[in-house]
Amino acid sequence: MARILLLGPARDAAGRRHDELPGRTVGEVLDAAVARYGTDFGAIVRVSQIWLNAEVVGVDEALGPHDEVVVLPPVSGG
Amino acid sequence: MARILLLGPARDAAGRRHDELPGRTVGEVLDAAVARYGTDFGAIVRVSQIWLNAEVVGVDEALGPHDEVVVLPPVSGG
Amino acid sequence: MNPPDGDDWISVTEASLSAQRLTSWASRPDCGAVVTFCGTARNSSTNGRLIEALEYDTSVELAELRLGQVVAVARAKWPELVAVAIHHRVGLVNLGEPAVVIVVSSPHRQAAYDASRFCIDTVKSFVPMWKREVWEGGSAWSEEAQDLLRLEDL
Amino acid sequence: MNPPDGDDWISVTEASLSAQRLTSWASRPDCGAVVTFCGTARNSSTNGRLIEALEYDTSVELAELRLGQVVAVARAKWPELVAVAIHHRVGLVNLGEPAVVIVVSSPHRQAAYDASRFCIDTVKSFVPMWKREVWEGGSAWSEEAQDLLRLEDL
Repeated sequence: MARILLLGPARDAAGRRHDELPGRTVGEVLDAAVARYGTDFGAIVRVSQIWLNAEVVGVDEALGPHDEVVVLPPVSGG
Repeated sequence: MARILLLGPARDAAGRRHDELPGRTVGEVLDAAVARYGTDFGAIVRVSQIWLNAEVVGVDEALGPHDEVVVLPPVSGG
Repeated sequence: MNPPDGDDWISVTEASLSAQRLTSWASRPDCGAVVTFCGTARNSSTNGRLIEALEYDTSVELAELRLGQVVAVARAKWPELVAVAIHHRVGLVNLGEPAVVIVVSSPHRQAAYDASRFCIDTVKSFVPMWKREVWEGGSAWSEEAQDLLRLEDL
Repeated sequence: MNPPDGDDWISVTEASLSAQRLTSWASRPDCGAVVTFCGTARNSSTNGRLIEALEYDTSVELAELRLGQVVAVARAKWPELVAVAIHHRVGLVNLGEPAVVIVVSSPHRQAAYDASRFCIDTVKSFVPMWKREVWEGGSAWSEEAQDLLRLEDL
């Protein structure tokens, strides 16, 4: 199981901010998230940046036991 | 007699801020000022802007009874 | 919240921001210029509704990490900068209140102005932060969203 | 000194300046940006001496007249400006204290930054104001002097 952190619009679409999901790579965790939260969430993931902890990563990145996948939609702060 | 207002370095060189001097034009008043305050003051007048009240004028400008000639050296504020 | 030991002051907080406190902190005898930017909650929106407040969402840890990177890049671009502070609120911000305050001091004003603009532009495109517009009876995420830049894009 | 009825606030004064008061005054619900510039008395000089204070000389009446013209030209160049304040001290200013404070607010930040820079650049070249550097045992006019611009040059 891997931890996932959902920010801004991704949090809204998922109905939660944190979760634990199965997957050995970033892509597998995201696929599990879309299966759990639905297609609106999937649309946000497609335009989002994905971080592993505090680093931008691709979907093939393998996960360690303490890693957190972060879903960051386009930003609107400041 | 016309009033004269001396600002910044012009005030220092003249040793005063206000004075009354003879002259029917701006140029005549400035000539009287240089005669009274000396050549250091004259050097400052040559690089200064001259206003009549709050307007930039040339030396030929005639003076009315309530006019004030202002000597404004290059500025260094802010 | 106390000032840091160094010349960078980063904070992401639910508390009200004090531009005055940051401006005083950044004013030093070797600085001729202190530029303070307040990004304040504004009563117009991207969808035409009458906004009553703004609400900001982020991960405080990730946002502070990236704000620190913004300051580091600004210092590399403008080495004469003296003090740099970026404080950003999270949670509800009432209209007219600052949501972000950026203060930059330097010996001469050109670097302070340029770095201040760089910091706010970069906060808006590089720092994970989302703005929700709140009106009577509803709310929605701002439609002004930009793609999140990478460090190498700055 | 009380705020004016309108959205321009000009002052040339011997009293300490409050950037905080001007920033609060300029923060309005229709403004997303408030840019505050403090030009502070700095401990280096044009002649290498250890500066202890700065002293500003002007005609208050003429300086306020021209500051008003600076604001009018800024408003013509950036019509979206909301509040604009320029306060300048005369007399002795201690190191680290602001000698000039400029606050500009507008719906979007570009106009506020651009107008703020225009105002301080123009204060330094268009407004009658002279700076004397004061050190232990002496003083001299700043050597940074510029020719005074005319209104039609702005």
